[in-house]
Amino acid sequence: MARIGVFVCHCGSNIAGTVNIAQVMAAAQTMPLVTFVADNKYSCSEIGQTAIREAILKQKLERVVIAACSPQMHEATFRKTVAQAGLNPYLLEIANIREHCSWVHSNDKAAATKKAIELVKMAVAKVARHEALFTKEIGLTKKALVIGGGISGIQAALDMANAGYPVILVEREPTIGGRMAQLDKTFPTLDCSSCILTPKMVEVAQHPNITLLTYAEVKSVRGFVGNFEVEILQRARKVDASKCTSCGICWQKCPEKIPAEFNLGLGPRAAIYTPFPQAVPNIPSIDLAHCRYIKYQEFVARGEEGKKPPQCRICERLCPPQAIDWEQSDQVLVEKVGAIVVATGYQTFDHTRYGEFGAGRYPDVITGIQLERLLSASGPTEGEVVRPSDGTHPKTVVFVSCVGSRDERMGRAYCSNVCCMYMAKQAILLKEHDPEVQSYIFYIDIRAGGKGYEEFIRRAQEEARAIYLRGRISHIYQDGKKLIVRGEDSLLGRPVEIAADLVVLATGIEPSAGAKELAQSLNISYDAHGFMVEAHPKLRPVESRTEGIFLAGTAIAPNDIPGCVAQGSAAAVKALAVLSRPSLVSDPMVAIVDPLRCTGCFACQRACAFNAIDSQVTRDGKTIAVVNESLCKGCGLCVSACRGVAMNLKGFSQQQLLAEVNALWR
Amino acid sequence: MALDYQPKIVGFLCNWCSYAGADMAGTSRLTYPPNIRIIRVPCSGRVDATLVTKCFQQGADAVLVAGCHPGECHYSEGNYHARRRFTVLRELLSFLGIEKDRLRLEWVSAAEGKKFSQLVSEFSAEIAHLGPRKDNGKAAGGSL
Amino acid sequence: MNQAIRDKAKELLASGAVSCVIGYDVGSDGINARPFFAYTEEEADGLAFDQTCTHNLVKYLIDRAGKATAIVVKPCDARALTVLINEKQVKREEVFIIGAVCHGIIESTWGQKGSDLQGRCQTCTQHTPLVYDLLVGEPMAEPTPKAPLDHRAATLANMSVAERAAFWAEQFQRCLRCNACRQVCPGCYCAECFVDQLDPEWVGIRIDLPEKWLWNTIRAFHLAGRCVGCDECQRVCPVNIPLGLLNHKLEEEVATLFDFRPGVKADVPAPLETFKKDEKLGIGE
Amino acid sequence: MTIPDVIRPPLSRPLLIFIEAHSGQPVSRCNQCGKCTAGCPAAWAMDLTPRQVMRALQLGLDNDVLASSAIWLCLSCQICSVRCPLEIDVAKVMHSLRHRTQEDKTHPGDKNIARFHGVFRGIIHRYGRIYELGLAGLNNMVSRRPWAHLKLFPAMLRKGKLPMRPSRIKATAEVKNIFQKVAALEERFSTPSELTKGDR
Amino acid sequence: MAGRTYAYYPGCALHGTAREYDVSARLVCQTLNVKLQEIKDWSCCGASSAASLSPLLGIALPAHNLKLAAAMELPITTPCAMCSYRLKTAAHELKDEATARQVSEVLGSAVGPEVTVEPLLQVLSEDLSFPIRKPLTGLKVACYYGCLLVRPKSVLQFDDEENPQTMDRLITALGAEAIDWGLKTECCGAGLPLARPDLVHRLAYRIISLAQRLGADCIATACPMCQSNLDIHQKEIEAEHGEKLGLPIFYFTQLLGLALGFTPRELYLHKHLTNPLPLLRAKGLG
Repeated sequence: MARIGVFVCHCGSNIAGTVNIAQVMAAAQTMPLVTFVADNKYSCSEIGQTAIREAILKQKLERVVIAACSPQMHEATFRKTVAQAGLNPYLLEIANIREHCSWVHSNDKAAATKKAIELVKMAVAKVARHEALFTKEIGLTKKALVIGGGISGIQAALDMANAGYPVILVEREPTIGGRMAQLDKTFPTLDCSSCILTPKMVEVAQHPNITLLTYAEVKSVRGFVGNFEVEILQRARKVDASKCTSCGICWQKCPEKIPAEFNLGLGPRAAIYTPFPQAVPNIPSIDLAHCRYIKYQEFVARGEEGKKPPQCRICERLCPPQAIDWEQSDQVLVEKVGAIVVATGYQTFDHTRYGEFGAGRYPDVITGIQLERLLSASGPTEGEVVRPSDGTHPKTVVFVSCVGSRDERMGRAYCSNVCCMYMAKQAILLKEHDPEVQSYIFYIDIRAGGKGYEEFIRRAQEEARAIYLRGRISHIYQDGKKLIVRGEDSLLGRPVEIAADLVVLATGIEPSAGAKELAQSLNISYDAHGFMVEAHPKLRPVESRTEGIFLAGTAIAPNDIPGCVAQGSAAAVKALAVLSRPSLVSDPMVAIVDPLRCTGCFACQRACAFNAIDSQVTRDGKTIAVVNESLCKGCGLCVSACRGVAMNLKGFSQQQLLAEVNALWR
Repeated sequence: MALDYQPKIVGFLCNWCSYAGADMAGTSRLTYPPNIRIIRVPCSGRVDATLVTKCFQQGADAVLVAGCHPGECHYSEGNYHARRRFTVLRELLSFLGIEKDRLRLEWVSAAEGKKFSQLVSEFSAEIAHLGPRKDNGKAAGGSL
Repeated sequence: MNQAIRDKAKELLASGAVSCVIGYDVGSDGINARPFFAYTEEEADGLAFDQTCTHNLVKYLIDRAGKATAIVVKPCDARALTVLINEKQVKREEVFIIGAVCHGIIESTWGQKGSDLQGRCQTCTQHTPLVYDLLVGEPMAEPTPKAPLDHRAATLANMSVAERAAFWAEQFQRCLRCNACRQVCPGCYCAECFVDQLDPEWVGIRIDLPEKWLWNTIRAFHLAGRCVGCDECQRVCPVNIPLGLLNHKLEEEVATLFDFRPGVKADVPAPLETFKKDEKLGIGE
Repeated sequence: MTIPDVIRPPLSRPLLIFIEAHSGQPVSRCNQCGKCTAGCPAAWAMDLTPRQVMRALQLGLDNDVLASSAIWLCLSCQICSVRCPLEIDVAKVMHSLRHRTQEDKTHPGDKNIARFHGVFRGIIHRYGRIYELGLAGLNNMVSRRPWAHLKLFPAMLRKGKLPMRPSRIKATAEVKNIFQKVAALEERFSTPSELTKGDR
Repeated sequence: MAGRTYAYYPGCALHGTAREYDVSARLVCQTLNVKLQEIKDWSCCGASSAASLSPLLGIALPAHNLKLAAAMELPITTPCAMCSYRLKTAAHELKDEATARQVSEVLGSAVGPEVTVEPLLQVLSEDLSFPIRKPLTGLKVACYYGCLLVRPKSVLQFDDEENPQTMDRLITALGAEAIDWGLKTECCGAGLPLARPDLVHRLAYRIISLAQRLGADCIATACPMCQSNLDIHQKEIEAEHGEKLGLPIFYFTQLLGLALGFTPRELYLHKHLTNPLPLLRAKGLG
């Protein structure tokens, strides 16, 4: 019979402050098969681990229960500990008496102690049914996929490519660059955004290790760490990239003009276009929804009566290298990669949901990003800040913070992190553009926690003479040419009204459209807002809970450029740690078939989402199920589908779970 | 019903969402009644109907199965299977004389520590209110 | 009808298309039918079909895997056969199905022929088999569905939880753990039934109520979405536990929740082997 | 006028607890963003702005709150409630505070407005409907400003906007009965506000 | 709308300061075949005063009238925004069991929350194909809703809280132009002109002057308090601000009546303190 050792952790006072350790130890002594009980001040400390190792050797322990914090915290640590003492690492069970006990029952010590004893009892009963499990080595594809070509994705791709690994960078838009490409300057240094971004974009395009797929989307992901299979939809540009010389004649001559998304509708673009002059790649795309020839084709295809729309095809006729290719169609590419970095970025909150700010019907109420485009020398006004309504220069500008942030009514309880800083930046830039501008910044709290940030706010206040008013805006309405902005100066406790020429809404950050759907196909978790969830908010901030998939940038949470770049590099390092291994170790906690019990009904196969159940014919001619261990992810769905318990899950076997249930009543 | 009646609830929590959600409740020091005993499983879909029925046979006052929200299962589909399985099992148990409310399937994400603690508090109160099992605790009469 | 069965059986045996025809002959009391295996043309003359053919024979096919067999099935048996085919216990191509139009089975005892139809047959809506290679008898129009005859179903539904618990305690208390219900059930073909397993030991060996309760509960659950309602389990129960009540309850739930009737369609997964993403089941919402 | 003392927040905050329970509104959640006050049409006339009322409640300055004109100047226009980013129904809090002053009687309320409401209620009690000329006259008398609004009266009378006689209803007894029963119910429960969750 | 019958609850003001609202409402309803059956012996809804002093009284008074209407088995309509607000709020509060129990104790019998209450503006906007005889061409109208018609949407379920459109659409259908402006649902001071005229004057001034600056010829209202605050007090406001306003304040029913061909006198337009007749004459509508 197995000799079981039980180690009860005090975790300082985290556990011992609530749970009576002595009572737990005394109870453990009486549990079946337990031959040794000890306590530890901190089991996870080196001293604690050494004590466990020594006890295993001295007491000839064959199985170990550690009653401590959640297995999510230290199961991996303690598996190593017992392995160092010569035990199979899977002959360990953790009783979670901290997160599930002492921390949640601090108000009732007796009940907490009683519960801790039962949790240990369950763990002892379970560990008695543990079996030694052994890992296997599997191969991997030494190539990475980066989803999203904003600054985070660019950084991750460059870091991995520079480390010598091939990278596929997939971007949904026709160009990489992301949101950063839309910004004029960056805080707190006031570097020109495109001046620091463009060289990186070009480096991506020219890097021999990077395959850049723009105007493309990840459709599905299958497989597991080291061996992902990705389907990528490459949308048709209708322009042959191998012929195009980016001369620009097509987009200059295209007669169809529509509001440019890149400029948030503040200027026009053609139906064949590159989003901005420094786009990478600088190959234009034909916007199918607006191209006249495409509309003509659709009209003809519908076989409608009436006057046919013009055929146009001006771009095709004028293109010197004849790069327009109407036959080009969407293509699905299949790629194998070993690691994935998700950097899908953000979009800004739709401020038209605020009726009290005019719901979008006042032209001179604009968003922060729109002001960036007005400030930018490459923007629609070539850097001249003018009112969209009448083209005049605004003198009184009001900034409204927290539009779609810290607002539970809008379902956005969180702070968007960057708005305080970009409002200060824009106030400074406005003053630089026109010394007569007076900025008023309505804020709730000024959040300026970064390096040099607080100083930057002072610069806005002192140099740019921005007036900061503490209070949220309640109402904006048009009074002739002026916009009346009603707020409270909550420091004086009096209502404030400002007649503004321009109102800038600091719209908050939310995950890009489609991020949730992508997360679903990647099988990674996301929160209620659609931000990706980290494996651990503090200790594993750029890993998803799915092995081999890493996260960077505003896909995780609102963040500023230095934060995104750091995360891009961090995610790259984490991915490189996978790619640089000679082989991967498989998780041994997978399903297993008992061939004597299997009747070959294949309920398991019908339930399995991973195609991990194959069939095999036994020597006596029976067809039964068999588990493909490299595809099995260990969910155990097949186990519950099997009425005859022919299917079992190593590590969470029917015997183990039943032992836990039974222990509760023994 | 005695005032000190303390129901015993078995909770099967999926490792990826709900178990982590329960951890989050702990990390956030959100207290809840000590009636629940948590069993870690990889997925709510792993929870066998026999295992749950066994809990009731042994005398559990209630069973909670918690997994990732629909669409967020770490294994894509396990929670959908759990949803069907426990819908049917609940009907069967109710037909056999165990109130439907005693078997709950809930979705708790890794971030929903608060939801978990509220859930356990509510569930414990609800079961305490329901009182001991009508079949005298041990399934269908225990020592009959 | 008998002649049609015999002729076909002989033809199949003679040609070597099958090596055995499973059907019924007249039992030793000269009244009630019993299962009959015809291996030769001569034996095929003993085949008969009448309103005493209560047995569901399809379970015999599992042991004849790999050997071509013909079988006589009633409409309910045919549905059970479809379940077995879906669950890969029987290969369709190995079976020649002689489907018999059934006017209901008569409640009778040994040596004595009764006059009333069995309960399940009184509310039956499937008198013609859904699957067959040869149909014997004249197909008939199906009646509109009727509520189950066993009034206890309705009574139970209206009872309080405590009353239901008491009712079933009284029923299960009688269980002898003889497993006859399992042996006769076409859906119970596990190599080692969970109740017999020692590792894991789901059900203890004590013959007391909790163990009987667990066995009967899980037996019913394992048949959810698979049971075709042939009621053979109830017929063979030596202590008259109304197992049909449990089975029908689940049959009804599966029909309302998932719009599913077991054994009606080939090549579809049982409802508990599949799911729909957006279904609302009133749980986990 | 007394010189304001330093704030010494009390350890118990009975009014906060009462108002949160009575109005069902999480006053403690308020993070003082000021949006309520920013949109409030009457904030400029208040001694404490709506935001400050919430703050004083949070700090336990119960007397300041109950004595403030804000709770009577609130027009119940609901702008604060529908725009509050934390979804606190501020107008409901104001209502609850008004009810509170009616119960503990130590704070009679804003002399003009509370009296006006009282006169208004009296007229309904008497006639079943509002008798505007009577309301105006009575209000002037009660508020000891007999000549208030006098300039308006001639024009309004000329336009027939102020009928000389009240529009009486037959079932005045029924209306009186409602008043009586409400009063009786309020008597029965020591704190009338617990009768209903408060008015929106 | 057309052909339907409503239990009509005019409210106290329509028997007093707002006679012209009652008269014009009845005239247009008759023309548009909306049948109004006045609730017999209706009593005051308590306005904000009853609710301010006693929450239970604030529900019981309107609930009494809901009961009267329920007996008629008709949906209620009322021109007055305050009355519709109080009636709808009471019906909403009656969904709460405890409240319903107390109210039924007060009233002697139960009142269900299921009585529907529709402000007259809603009733008359259901079908905008009016038989117009005199289009209000050239008239620029600022539609002013006030607070009680739209807030809170969770209870009233009527129109957008910030930028309602119901009256704008109705006014546009009459051939007039409805201006876009930002104070449609700003509060005018409600029932406080007697208690705090200073406050009401200031709020009313903001509203009237903005409408005028944005080019409105007049303001249309759907509430007797809004109308009287903006109209009756306009002279005093002018005096206080030393500024001539002279902006006529109509009930929307009066503008509808004009378009349907009624004369200003039939619509009691002479009852207004800010004389609208010069404007109507200037626009060829008088």
